[in-house]
Amino acid sequence: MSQLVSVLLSGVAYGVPIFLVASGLTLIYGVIGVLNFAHGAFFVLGALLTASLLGGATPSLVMFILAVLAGGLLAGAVGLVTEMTVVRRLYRADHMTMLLATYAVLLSLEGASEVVWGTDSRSQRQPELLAGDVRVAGAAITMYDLVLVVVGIVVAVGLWLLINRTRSGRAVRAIAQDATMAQAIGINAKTVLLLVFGFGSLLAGVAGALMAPNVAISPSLGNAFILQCFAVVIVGGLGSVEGSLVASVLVGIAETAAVAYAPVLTGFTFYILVAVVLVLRPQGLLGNARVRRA
Amino acid sequence: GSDASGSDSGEITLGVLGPISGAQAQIGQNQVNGAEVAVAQINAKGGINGRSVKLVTQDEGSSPETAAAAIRKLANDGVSLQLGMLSSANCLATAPTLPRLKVVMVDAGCTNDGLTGHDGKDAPHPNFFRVGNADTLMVTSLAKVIAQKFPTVTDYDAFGYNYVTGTSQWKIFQETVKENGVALRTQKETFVALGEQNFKPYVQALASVSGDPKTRGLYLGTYGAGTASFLQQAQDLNLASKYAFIVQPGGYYPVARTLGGRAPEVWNAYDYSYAAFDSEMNDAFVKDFEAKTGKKPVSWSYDAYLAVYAYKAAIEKAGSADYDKVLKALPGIEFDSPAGKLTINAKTHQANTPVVVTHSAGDPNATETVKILETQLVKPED
Amino acid sequence: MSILRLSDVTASYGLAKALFGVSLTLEQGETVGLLGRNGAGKTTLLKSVIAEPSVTVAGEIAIDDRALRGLPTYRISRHGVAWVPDDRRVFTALSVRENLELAHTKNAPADQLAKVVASVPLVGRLLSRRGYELSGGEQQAVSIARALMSAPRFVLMDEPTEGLAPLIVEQLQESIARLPSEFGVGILLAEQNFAFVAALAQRVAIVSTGRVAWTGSTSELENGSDLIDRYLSAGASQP
Amino acid sequence: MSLLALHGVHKHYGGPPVVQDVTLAVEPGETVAIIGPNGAGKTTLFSVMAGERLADLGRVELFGKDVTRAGARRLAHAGVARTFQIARFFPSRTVEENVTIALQSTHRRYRRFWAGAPRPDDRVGRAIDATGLTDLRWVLASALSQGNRKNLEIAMALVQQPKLLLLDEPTAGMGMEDLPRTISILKDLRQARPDLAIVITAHDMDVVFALADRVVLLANGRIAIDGKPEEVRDAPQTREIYLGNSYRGGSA
Amino acid sequence: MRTLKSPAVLLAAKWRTAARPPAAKTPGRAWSSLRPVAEPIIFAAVTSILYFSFDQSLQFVLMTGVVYALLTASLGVLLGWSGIYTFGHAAFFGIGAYTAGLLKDRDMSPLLFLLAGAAVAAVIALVVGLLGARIVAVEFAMMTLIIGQVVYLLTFKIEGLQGDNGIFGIPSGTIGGWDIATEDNLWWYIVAVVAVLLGLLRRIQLSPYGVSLNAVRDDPVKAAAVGLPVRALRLSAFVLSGAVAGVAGVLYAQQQGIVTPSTLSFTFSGQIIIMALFGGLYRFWGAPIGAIVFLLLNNQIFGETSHGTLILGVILLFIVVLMPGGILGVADWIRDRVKVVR
Ligand SMILES: Nc1ncnc2c1ncn2[C@@H]1O[C@H](COP(=O)(O)OP(=O)(O)OP(=O)(O)O)[C@@H](O)[C@H]1O
Ligand SMILES: Nc1ncnc2c1ncn2[C@@H]1O[C@H](COP(=O)(O)OP(=O)(O)OP(=O)(O)O)[C@@H](O)[C@H]1O
Ligand SMILES: [Mg+2]
Ligand SMILES: [Mg+2]
Repeated sequence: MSQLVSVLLSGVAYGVPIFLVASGLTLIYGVIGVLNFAHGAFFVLGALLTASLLGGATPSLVMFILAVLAGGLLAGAVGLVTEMTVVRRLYRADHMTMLLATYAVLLSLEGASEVVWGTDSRSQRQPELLAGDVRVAGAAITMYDLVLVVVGIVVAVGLWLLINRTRSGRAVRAIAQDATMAQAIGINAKTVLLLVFGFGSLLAGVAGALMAPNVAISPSLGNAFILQCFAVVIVGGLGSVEGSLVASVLVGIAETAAVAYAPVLTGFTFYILVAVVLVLRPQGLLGNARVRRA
Repeated sequence: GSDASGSDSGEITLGVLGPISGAQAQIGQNQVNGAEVAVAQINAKGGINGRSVKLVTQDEGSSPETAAAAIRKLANDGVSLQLGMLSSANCLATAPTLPRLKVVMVDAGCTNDGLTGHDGKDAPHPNFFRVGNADTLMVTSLAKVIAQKFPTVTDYDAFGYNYVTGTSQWKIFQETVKENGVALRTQKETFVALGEQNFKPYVQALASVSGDPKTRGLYLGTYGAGTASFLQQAQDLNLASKYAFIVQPGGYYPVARTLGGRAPEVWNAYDYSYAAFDSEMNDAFVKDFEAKTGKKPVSWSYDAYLAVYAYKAAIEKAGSADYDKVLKALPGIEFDSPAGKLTINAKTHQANTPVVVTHSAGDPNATETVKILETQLVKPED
Repeated sequence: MSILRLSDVTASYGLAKALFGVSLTLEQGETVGLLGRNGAGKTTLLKSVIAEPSVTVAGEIAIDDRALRGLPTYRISRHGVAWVPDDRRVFTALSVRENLELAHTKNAPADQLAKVVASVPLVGRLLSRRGYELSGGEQQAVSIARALMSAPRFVLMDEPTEGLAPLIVEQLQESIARLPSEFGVGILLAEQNFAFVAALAQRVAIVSTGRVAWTGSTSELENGSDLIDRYLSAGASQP
Repeated sequence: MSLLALHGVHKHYGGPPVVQDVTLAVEPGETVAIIGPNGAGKTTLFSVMAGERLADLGRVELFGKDVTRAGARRLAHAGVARTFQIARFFPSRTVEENVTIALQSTHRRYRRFWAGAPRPDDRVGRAIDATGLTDLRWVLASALSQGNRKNLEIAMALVQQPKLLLLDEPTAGMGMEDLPRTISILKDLRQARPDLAIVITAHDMDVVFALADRVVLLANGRIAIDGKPEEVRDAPQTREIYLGNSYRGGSA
Repeated sequence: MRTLKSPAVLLAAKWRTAARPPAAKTPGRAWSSLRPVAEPIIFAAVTSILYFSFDQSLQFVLMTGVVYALLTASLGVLLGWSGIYTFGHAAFFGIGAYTAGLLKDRDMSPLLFLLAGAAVAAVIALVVGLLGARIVAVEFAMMTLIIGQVVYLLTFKIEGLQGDNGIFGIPSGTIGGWDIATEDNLWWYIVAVVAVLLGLLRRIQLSPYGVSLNAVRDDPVKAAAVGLPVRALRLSAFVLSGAVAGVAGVLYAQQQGIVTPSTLSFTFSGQIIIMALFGGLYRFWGAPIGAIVFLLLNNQIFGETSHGTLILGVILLFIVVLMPGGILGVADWIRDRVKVVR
């Protein structure tokens, strides 16, 4: 029983941060349909800036929050510039061209961070308040993971409300489908797309900043996460924030369950899960095939 | 042609290869810096046979194909004396082509056993030499020391990246520990995909195992950023306290430096620790390296440094920097190193440098925030 | 009273020209029919006004002497121009109500939705449907209703009756007929349904191979039967 | 034996059925027009008849053979050609190539990966000429105007020499030039191929009366009336739910 | 919906013929049957001229580039002709290469190696294609990515594949006494195989079958309605592409003498896409040209500088933004302008 609790708990602790990292991607890909390869670079940017601002030392909670925000803002700002200089020109091109463009952005940002921060990895410590672990039903979970889970859920709910319950959310969905028609009913598609891209990048930056205390931070860190992010967004279903969240948690639980019950499968559960979901439900867990067909 | 280093006068050019871009760039940069320090020292003392030495750098890249192109590029530019390289796959791919390209390689990074004459066999590649240690030697040395120091630790968990060198090292480690009289039992064994950075479930699984910390050891088969990430994620669950020790083959020092004073105590084995050698040459190496980069040298800098000195000895002996003369001179050559005189075995093409088993831990107040608690040299018994 | 004026408008798709120097005016409160053979350039003309991105436009397009050309589509829309495209373009991911509400701008009265639903046939019972659930004709109705949500000054209608059942066309005709008088809307009505145009438009412009070949009042067209032969039916050879 | 027979066909899209209990037979040589208000289920019924969507309940027979689960491709090979309400075609190919593909796809030539580039033959040229696309032959299909897209679709259907032709509002958006021509193409076709059956929907009663031997009024997914064109036209129900007052007997 | 925007839309935006008077015959029909022969010959000739004017190192890069040209051409079958998205193309290349690796001790003709690689890759492509028969668009790409990653991870799990060290010592062999191990002979062997296969692919692309693939790409629903077997066409394209990628993999193994897991990593899959796009995906020769140019460029950038990533990224950015149709897209653009001027 306690093992089951532990599996579920650490599954969630593993999965939700993936969602957090993928959240910006969910927004940008799921909602405006741009497969953003550069997402990993925005993520890393957030982590690098936070770590270099705090210099690796144990910060106070306030300092930490400020640094996280700064990381998010930097990524967001770079995202805005990227949209204005590159992405904007290619909305009318196809998926693959956009992929190439964002890949180029990824390389450029990774290269630029190498120039600015060097290739050495660095580490960052969370505030003392958030250190240590807590016990839930006999299973241990680190305090910081708990914080990430909470933040992840808040982001998920917030994004869901934003997309489904606000006028701008509707505008974004309309633009995603048909930008010209959206403009023809008075929506400033250009600005909305800019803001969405910027906000998605900001989310990536914040996620990177929040993940900083968990990993060794170097310009190539993004590679370790990008695959899972893509998978989570697509397996969750196009445009579905809640789908991404569910997919992330499933990924987490599958892997922790494998560690506990089927060690041969460790490292493979993720792939198995994705393949099974896609074969059984090609449109993704909560995706809507009919929306896509139109 | 091989004119640049071939003639008997003028500058001698050595080529250094390493992954100077991409995920491994940090290591490649260390190699280049090590070689550059050696070259600067040699030139300051009047060069080799009165000729000054020049170093050209080439990016090894991340695949055999880029490495092959890089070696050819240098060869084209007339640089037939090359050193460096990091990835064993790249070395394995290119070593057979060296004679055709008229290139000599003194490897300072690839650790695959099969690259030089293993177990007293003949060298498989006539133009390939190595001044760093091979995998097996490092792990067996580490295992011996650990078995001696901790005879009562019998229950091992292993965690690491899933790659051939990594998993075979873990096998050798277990065998050697057993050979040294410890009844080793393997408990949890997890090997994850290379490059993974998110280790939460595995850390959590390790942390949930109960047992007497005095009898438990953790074998860590990750490297680079992976090790740093693992240790960071392990920290809040206090994983280190569940084990008598953590042991890791490979270079821990740069990782510990990354962790900025919070690195747990780890036993590791590699070619070098700046604190392990008490020699004039080592002092000079450390001093010059620090002056150049602001950091202490690490194993990869050391190996590349050795490679340059091996070339120096060979060229001096050959009296020429010509490709064929140097190639003839290298087998059996004896050269100076911070560890004393080393020899490239004529038969195996391997120069074994003492394995440095280091026990170190993070300490915010120590040099570079890493405190070297203990080092032990294991001399190769060749 | 505003006026939408096109003078010497040339439009092309990439390198291919589709309009050659078209001039046309439309006053608020007026309905002008656009007739022409398939492929004549009616759609292109409407697209030029709304700055649809696939067409490149040269020449002058202005509302009350304020130039529209060069403005992005959304600005043109905010100047009071609405568009019913020939391919409907209902937002499938949104419900019909959301489709309509999204087009509701500040300029329009708060109860615009109710007004539009009351006047455009069919949409009333579709409000809770999702865009992808609509039949062809239902999409057409939603597209028309959506264009009216912003209380526009000018509406560009591209074959609004296409795909609608006769009863609905009849009702639509009534509601469009009310637009100019009750709401002062100017309508540019591209149609193949001659009767529909004849019933609604005061003036007619005939487009033929990218040019406005003839303009005049509806009655003139109905009487001048050779016009129809020349420009609309298969009768005579093309100019 | 009927050419096409539907028995108790139901179809829904997750909600309530939009086609309910439709039983309908089409004989060789017959032209049946399906009319009905917007959203009555005409297009849905078409997609069931063409195999694009499979019926939830009921049976579809072609020449007496059960084809309920056959799918679009097999039906096409069995001689069913259809057009879509919103024209569909291959936008990256020219008009001629579109028609050539339609011709070859049922002739199994598409499998010939060793053969040279597909060559349009006379049939392609005839179909293009018949639909008035001669001048636009080398134009990319994506560049066609709305009306010409319809023409292209008809050309693609014609060239397949079908036994059953399903036309979903083929004339919507066609002007005074194209509409009469389309009607006469279809009339000629029937003359030339007396076994051909056509099922057509149109909201334009002129088209319906010009072509149909039989008219079916569909309302809320059910067949309300099935009879001679005049019968259906004059039925009060038709006028009430579909025609309204505007239509004053086009044939008069 | 943007996510469904097919390559066709891109083509349409760049439409070639205005409503200009009809030509009497389709332009260049006679030429089109010669293309599958003439074009590969030109390809082989041009690359050979380059080869013999290059230094050793560039020769090596060019040789790899020609192998990649075949690989990217096989990707073109999917992305370009059929509108099938894939992120896992490296897997088939790697499978071909590993097939050669596992057979390295067999004493057989290099051509048999090619056949074996093609066969194994084709069979696996068939299995993957069947598994993903219902999946389309980016979801299919995701599935190929996942399969690719699994194959990649298996090289570490399966003992005989020797993990990160890879299988080395793969011979190039002799064909009828002609030793292809020397560099120049290896060049002739590789360029001949690649040119022949490119010619074959070109022929297939221009065939009725190739045109049918375009139809499926443009509108699968309409394609089914006119009687095309949409799934079978997709599947066959996937198998064809996999088999050709497998051959490219064998060539690679023969050229490099080693095969490592990096040949089937997803980063490499990404790179293949980049190379193909770089040349222009929607023209047959775009992908192969892209591969060669990209590799040469890449080699020039990643040399002594440690800012290679940055420079490459910026160059790519300029290329995408200024010429989204790739190298051949620019060629088209220029040709169109010239035509108008005339
Ligand atoms: N996207 C496009 N690219 C290139 N040419 C186009 C494009 N769309 C239309 N054309 C061409 O422009 C001309 C005018 O087309 P337009 O759509 O304006 O005609 P229309 O009068 O609306 O016809 P219809 O009544 O059939 O809708 C035609 O010759 C058409 O082929
Ligand atoms: N994909 C779909 N998902 C859900 N509902 C649908 C879908 N397509 C159509 N419907 C609904 O099914 C009903 C029948 O639609 P259908 O398209 O068959 O009507 P129709 O008779 O062809 O109408 P029209 O004359 O407007 O073309 C309509 O109420 C429509 O809203
Ligand atoms: Mg039109
Ligand atoms: Mg319909």
